[in-house]
Amino acid sequence: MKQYAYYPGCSLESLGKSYNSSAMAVAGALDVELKEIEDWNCCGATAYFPVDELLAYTLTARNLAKAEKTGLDFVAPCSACYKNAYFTNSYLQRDADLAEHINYALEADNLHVSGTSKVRHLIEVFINDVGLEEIKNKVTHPLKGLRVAPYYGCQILRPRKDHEDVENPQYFEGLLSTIGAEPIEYASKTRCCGGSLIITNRKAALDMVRILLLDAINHNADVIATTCPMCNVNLEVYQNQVNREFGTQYSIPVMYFTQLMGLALGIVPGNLGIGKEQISGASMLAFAQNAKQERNL
Amino acid sequence: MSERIGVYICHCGTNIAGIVDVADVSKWAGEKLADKGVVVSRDYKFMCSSLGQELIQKDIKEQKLTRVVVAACSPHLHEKTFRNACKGADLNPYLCELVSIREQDSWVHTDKAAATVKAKAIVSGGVARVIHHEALEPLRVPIHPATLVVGGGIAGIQAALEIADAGFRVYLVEREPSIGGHMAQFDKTFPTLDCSACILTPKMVDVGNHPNITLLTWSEVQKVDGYVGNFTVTIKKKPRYIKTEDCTGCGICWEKCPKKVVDDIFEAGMGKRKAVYVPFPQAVPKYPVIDDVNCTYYLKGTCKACEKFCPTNAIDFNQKAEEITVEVGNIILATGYDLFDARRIPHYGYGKLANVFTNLEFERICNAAGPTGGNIVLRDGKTAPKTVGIVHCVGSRDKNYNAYCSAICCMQSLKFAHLVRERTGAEVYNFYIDIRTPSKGYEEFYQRLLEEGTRFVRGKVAEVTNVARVPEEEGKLIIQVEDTLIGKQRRIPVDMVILSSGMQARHDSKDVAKLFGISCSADNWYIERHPKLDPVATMTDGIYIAGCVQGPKDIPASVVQGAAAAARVLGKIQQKEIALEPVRATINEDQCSGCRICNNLCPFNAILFHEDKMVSEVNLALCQGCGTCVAGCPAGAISGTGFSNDQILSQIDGLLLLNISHAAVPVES
Amino acid sequence: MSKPKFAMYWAASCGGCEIAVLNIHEKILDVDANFDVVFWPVAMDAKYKDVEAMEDGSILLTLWNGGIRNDENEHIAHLLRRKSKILVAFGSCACEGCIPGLANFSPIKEVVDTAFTTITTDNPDNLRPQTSYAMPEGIITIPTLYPVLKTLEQVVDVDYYMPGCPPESHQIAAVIDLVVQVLQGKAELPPKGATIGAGNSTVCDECPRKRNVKTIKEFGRIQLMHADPELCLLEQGIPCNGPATRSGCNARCPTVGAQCIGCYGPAEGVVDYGARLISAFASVIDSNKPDEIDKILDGLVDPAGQFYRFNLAGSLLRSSKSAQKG
Amino acid sequence: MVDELFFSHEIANIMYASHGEPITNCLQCGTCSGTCPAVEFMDHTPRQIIGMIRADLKEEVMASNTYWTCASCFHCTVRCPAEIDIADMMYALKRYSMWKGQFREGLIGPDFSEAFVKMIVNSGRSFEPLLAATYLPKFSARDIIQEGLMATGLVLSGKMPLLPKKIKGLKKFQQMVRRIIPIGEPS
Amino acid sequence: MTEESKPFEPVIIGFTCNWCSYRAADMAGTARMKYAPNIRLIRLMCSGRLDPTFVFKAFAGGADAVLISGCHPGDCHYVEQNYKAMRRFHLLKRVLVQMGIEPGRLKLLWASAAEGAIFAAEINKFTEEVRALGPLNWSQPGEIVSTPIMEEVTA
Repeated sequence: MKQYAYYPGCSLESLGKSYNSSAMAVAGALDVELKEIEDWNCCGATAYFPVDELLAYTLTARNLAKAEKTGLDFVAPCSACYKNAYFTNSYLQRDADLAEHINYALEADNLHVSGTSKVRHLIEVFINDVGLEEIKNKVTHPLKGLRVAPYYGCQILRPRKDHEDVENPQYFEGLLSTIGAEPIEYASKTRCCGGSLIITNRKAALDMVRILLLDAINHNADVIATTCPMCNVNLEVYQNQVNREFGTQYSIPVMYFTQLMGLALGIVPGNLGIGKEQISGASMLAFAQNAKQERNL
Repeated sequence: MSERIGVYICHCGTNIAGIVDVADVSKWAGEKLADKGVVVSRDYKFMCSSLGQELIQKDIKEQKLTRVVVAACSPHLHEKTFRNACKGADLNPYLCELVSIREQDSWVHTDKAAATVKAKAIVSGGVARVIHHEALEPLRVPIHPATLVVGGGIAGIQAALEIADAGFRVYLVEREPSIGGHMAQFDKTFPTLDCSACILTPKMVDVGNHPNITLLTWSEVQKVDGYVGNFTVTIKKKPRYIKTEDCTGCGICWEKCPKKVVDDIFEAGMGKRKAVYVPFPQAVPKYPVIDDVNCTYYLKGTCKACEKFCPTNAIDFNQKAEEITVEVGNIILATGYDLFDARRIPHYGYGKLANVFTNLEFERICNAAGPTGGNIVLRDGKTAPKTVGIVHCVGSRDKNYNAYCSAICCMQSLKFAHLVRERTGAEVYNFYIDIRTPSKGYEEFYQRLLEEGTRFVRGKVAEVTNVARVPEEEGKLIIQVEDTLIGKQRRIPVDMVILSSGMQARHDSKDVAKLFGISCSADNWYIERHPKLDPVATMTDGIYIAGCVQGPKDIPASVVQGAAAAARVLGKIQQKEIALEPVRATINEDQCSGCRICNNLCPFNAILFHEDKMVSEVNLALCQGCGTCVAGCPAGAISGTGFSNDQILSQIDGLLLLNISHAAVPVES
Repeated sequence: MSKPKFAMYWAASCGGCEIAVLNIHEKILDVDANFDVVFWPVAMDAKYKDVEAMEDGSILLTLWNGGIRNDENEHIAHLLRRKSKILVAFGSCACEGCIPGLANFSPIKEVVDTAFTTITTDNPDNLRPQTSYAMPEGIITIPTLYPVLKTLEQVVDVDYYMPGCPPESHQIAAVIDLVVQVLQGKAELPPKGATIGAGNSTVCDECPRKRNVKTIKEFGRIQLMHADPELCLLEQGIPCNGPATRSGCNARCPTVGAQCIGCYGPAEGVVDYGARLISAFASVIDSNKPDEIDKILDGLVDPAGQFYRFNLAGSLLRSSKSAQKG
Repeated sequence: MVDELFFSHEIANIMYASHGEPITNCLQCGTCSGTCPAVEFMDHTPRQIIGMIRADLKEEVMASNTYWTCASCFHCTVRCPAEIDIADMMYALKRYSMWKGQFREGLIGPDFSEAFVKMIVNSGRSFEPLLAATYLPKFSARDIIQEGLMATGLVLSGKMPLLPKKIKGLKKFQQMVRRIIPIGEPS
Repeated sequence: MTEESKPFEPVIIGFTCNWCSYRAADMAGTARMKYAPNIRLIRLMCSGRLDPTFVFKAFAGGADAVLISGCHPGDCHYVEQNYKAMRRFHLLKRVLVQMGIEPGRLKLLWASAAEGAIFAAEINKFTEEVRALGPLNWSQPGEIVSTPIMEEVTA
């Protein structure tokens, strides 16, 4: 049983509840234990840096410090949290001066951070640690013929040149084919959804959402799969507003990759938080069902 | 016997005297270093001037000097000058030491007191060192009159012809089946727009027919031994499976060959060739090559169509690779460049979006002999584009890929723009960061393009996409870019995109550099001896570079370098023999215990071990004088002329002003 | 006519040199036959004042073994220099400091403390020797230790050097033969400052082991590995000082399967013994990657000790910083 | 004596932990602005902002909405041929303008950030509804209704909790924060 | 200026190779870049000529620090000899530490002929680092090693 220091992040307690439940369910099904970091705090998304950089790093560092204690990898399901943690961690390793400042502050909470724990995104844990082979073996309801637009979003990838191809990654596609779905190739998969602007610059954000929906729909996707609660909310909840703003009639379901995995693994929709979405993912269930029938025949 | 040393401090106008108190230094040397053997110490405005040199020569004669120390500029500038001065006064030139108090002192320091002290230290170091100098004679080695030219592109061709015409043997080695290089693939050449083939082919033919040129195509250099004037080069001739002595190049074999193969090399993947082929009709030599990776006979064991139809039985399926060795005195490397792989920039869509082309692909499209017979059409092979976008600086001037400017892309892109307009009348957009047209007639060409109405958008293209946001973008390639001159992001729909991929060093340039013992820059271009004053020589005597192997450049520049390298080589050949710095290592046989530590310290294989006597020995001809073995010998049995332990250890003492009596130090107040 | 005078003195050293001299068996008789032994504390009773009473330069040959550790050593060194025509630095201690010289790694206090406090010493009251002590009979003194040990040539002018810890008996015999022949006018003395009783090359010259071009992937300790009995030890990663150590011992240690530890000191003309080994060993390390190189070097425990076991006092640096501070 | 700092230096100074190249390396090639997904909502393109900073046009930069329109997606940073961390620079500009208290009227960003941080400092966690107070006033009536409808939708679907959470070790947490900046005194 | 207030001026011996680092120094000169006057250069043909003896000699002779410089790895004029210098440097450093000489007093610097600016900057950096370490004055009890050279002109 693989164990990880799990950092859900604030959104997974509110807007991203279904992400959290589906993540937990899927992890369980794959013998992955996500041990929630005790008494974690908000990582600050993108709203701290404008105020104080050092504070921003420190807040993330507090969570990292707690993870380091456990000696487990730090795993975040939210791309924004993940990016903050990833940067903070790598800067901690490179910049002794920064580390010193941060640790001075952390002393107040009897904590110390050294940047030793690995920071990882949930999807990458499933793909690399569990492995596609293993997942394939556990799939009971392959989502045959379901055309999924894998939406990476920006925060999960950037700006790490040392890592996988940031302009044209492929691992999400790999995961989707593993669960029997049909990933579509579309250019906007790493384009920003405007999550951080949705409050502060509504117009801009809606336009960015529009372009993503348009690209996905032009490639006749049945559903958009996301790896981040921010993206998910932006793409789903704001579809109406996009339609009103630009006179479009978009209505495409948006699901967390964990929800699709869950279905393929035969987990009951309820445990995946399916049914709570604004744009019904019922069609997904249908696919899972068909798959099941086919098997039974 | 103690030496009689003359010390000469140069003012170099105010260059040195402005910071260093030269008078004080020379006075100090005269007093404090007297016990080291200093008998004269002078300072003078310009030591390197004829008067300055005469001053030294006079002292050598009258004061019976046995050693000379000049404190002036860097040895790299005037060491020879002062050595010759000594020689002129019948003092062995190697008994002179030039120490730098300009580059290493007055030019880099501001504190006069400190600079003066440092000058004293440097002089005292020089004095301490020069005592241990020995009279040396430069090594003289004969130069073999033949030359090896590696690479049959335009630079190599030019170099080969120059030398051959002067009446000396040239071995021209080319990796591909034919010479011609990249230039043979081009259609027109900027800015004059004359046809590339028309000007190149005659030169290729000359090479093919030249009595002094031994042409070795489909061959690669395996090994290089020896040193300037006396290289022994091992060359591997890959099997052509053609008896070249019988082949007439009639072409029946490739007519009859049933196997079509995509030509990635010459046609840049745009066209096909047969399994037995000549890369292009004007190929030199005219003999084809059988491509044993794709030939049906080698795959299935049957076919041999070529053999059946060959009128002169020139096909030989059993031919094997052979190795030949040649003796040459000098080597010219003209191995050219590789094209930057546009796939590395996924957001430019090359390889994913059909109608995104590379510059080399486009050259082939334009070429009347090319896959489309010179019709500028889209990937489908028929549709002519109505709008074309040309993207500059692809992979160039970009720290994510190649930080340098590829020099030719601007003019090449302008050329493309002109050809497109001329032949299709299409709308053409050039997307550039800066237009660079520095050579003769280039700026005029740019003006001409502006007059022709080509559109120029200043901005590095952000991405090429097919995601349409508005109806007019449907089915087009959209080029997204900031038009920096108006400060707006623009999305420009086009039918065809041409990527001006930059040049980069050959993928194997590092290995080749190692093979020939020269050095590469960080970008793997070969380093010239001096960027301005010695652009075609390398740090390794007898090895020269020409063309793009030294860095991105256009055809005229490559030709110039080819000719320049040839001139340098001819100069060397005329000298018949060359003098080498007598900085060499020698092993004292009595002290050598044959422990063999030194044996693999020498990259030039100059150290040989005699099993019988159980001692190692240095081959003076191969030794380059780096001194690594001298420093490495545990028994201290290896000594190095010019940089002996005594010389350096004494110089350290000198620099640290050791054993200089306190009392006598002049106290100024 | 009276026989030429011979002296031998034992300064800071273990006494092995004295034994080595006796080890030349019947040759010792030649000494007696040809020399009048005037001063040899270990062999006969003699007093400093007797020596002081002698005429300057009246002793023909003095073999001095041991380094200069205290003021008594130095005093006698000057005394014997004055009285002797030929002063020979005899054995590694006198030539280059040898094992006593290893104390130059540590402050003198540390050295004394180690000597008087560690468990091997029974010193319940934790006493320290006093250089002078008043007793009813009067004040008694013992020599004062110097902060660092010096070699003989660092305090007086030396005529010849005879390396080895101790010098090989056959070499001693050879030297005695030579001197005797000189006395009989049958031979010439070597030039002043020469090293006698040893070869010009290094141990490898006399070592029977097979050797190839060297590359070292890993250093190991001989006791922890099964060394090939035929092959050069260094090639097997065993830090053998042979390549840098003066020949003359018939490669005693490598021949019997132990690595050379360098008692014969540097070869002819070498300025710093350790530097030669540092340079040689490092040069043949088989890596160009800094971290990999460091990993390989980790196999060399205590490099300074490895390279300067016999030569520290005679090296360019002579002693560690802490030792100089005293 | 200390030379008076140029604006460009000030910005460089507050890009504390950024490991990108300094903006003096900018080629003005426009890759950033060609890439930026929000550029059409900016007064000046990112490239222009860099140019303006280098020209020390402080007032103009402060008055621009560009950096408040940055979505922090870092695509510019990824593509910049001069390896300048442009997204980080945008953060730096935000900080600078917050610090100087000079930014364009009617922007939501500054208040939002401030409020966000206050909230975190007070509870250790973020909680959307609380934030609404900071930006709704700046919304048009139409937007406010929108927002209301959406919020209720979210609450009904159980996606949005009604009460904020607090972390347990809040005291120490706040001490920690105060060791860095004296803002957001616990209420 | 009184003795006390006078800052410690380290003496640094620098070894350069003929092809890269010495030319870098030349370039720093021709470009009139300024750096600390504390370093005194010795030109070797190659960093591979660097014999540890030279380094010991310099320290024993009163140098406060030693700089070893050569071509960048892979750019050696003699193909690969600078790697040998690197290997020696690593072992030498270990020995110096055992002798009580701070590792900061020995520096290995790669500089190409084009890197005059880097060369100058590194020398300044090194000089300051050594200044911070203070004088080494490596002397055997009872013997004067180095002449106090600053006095000569300033006294």
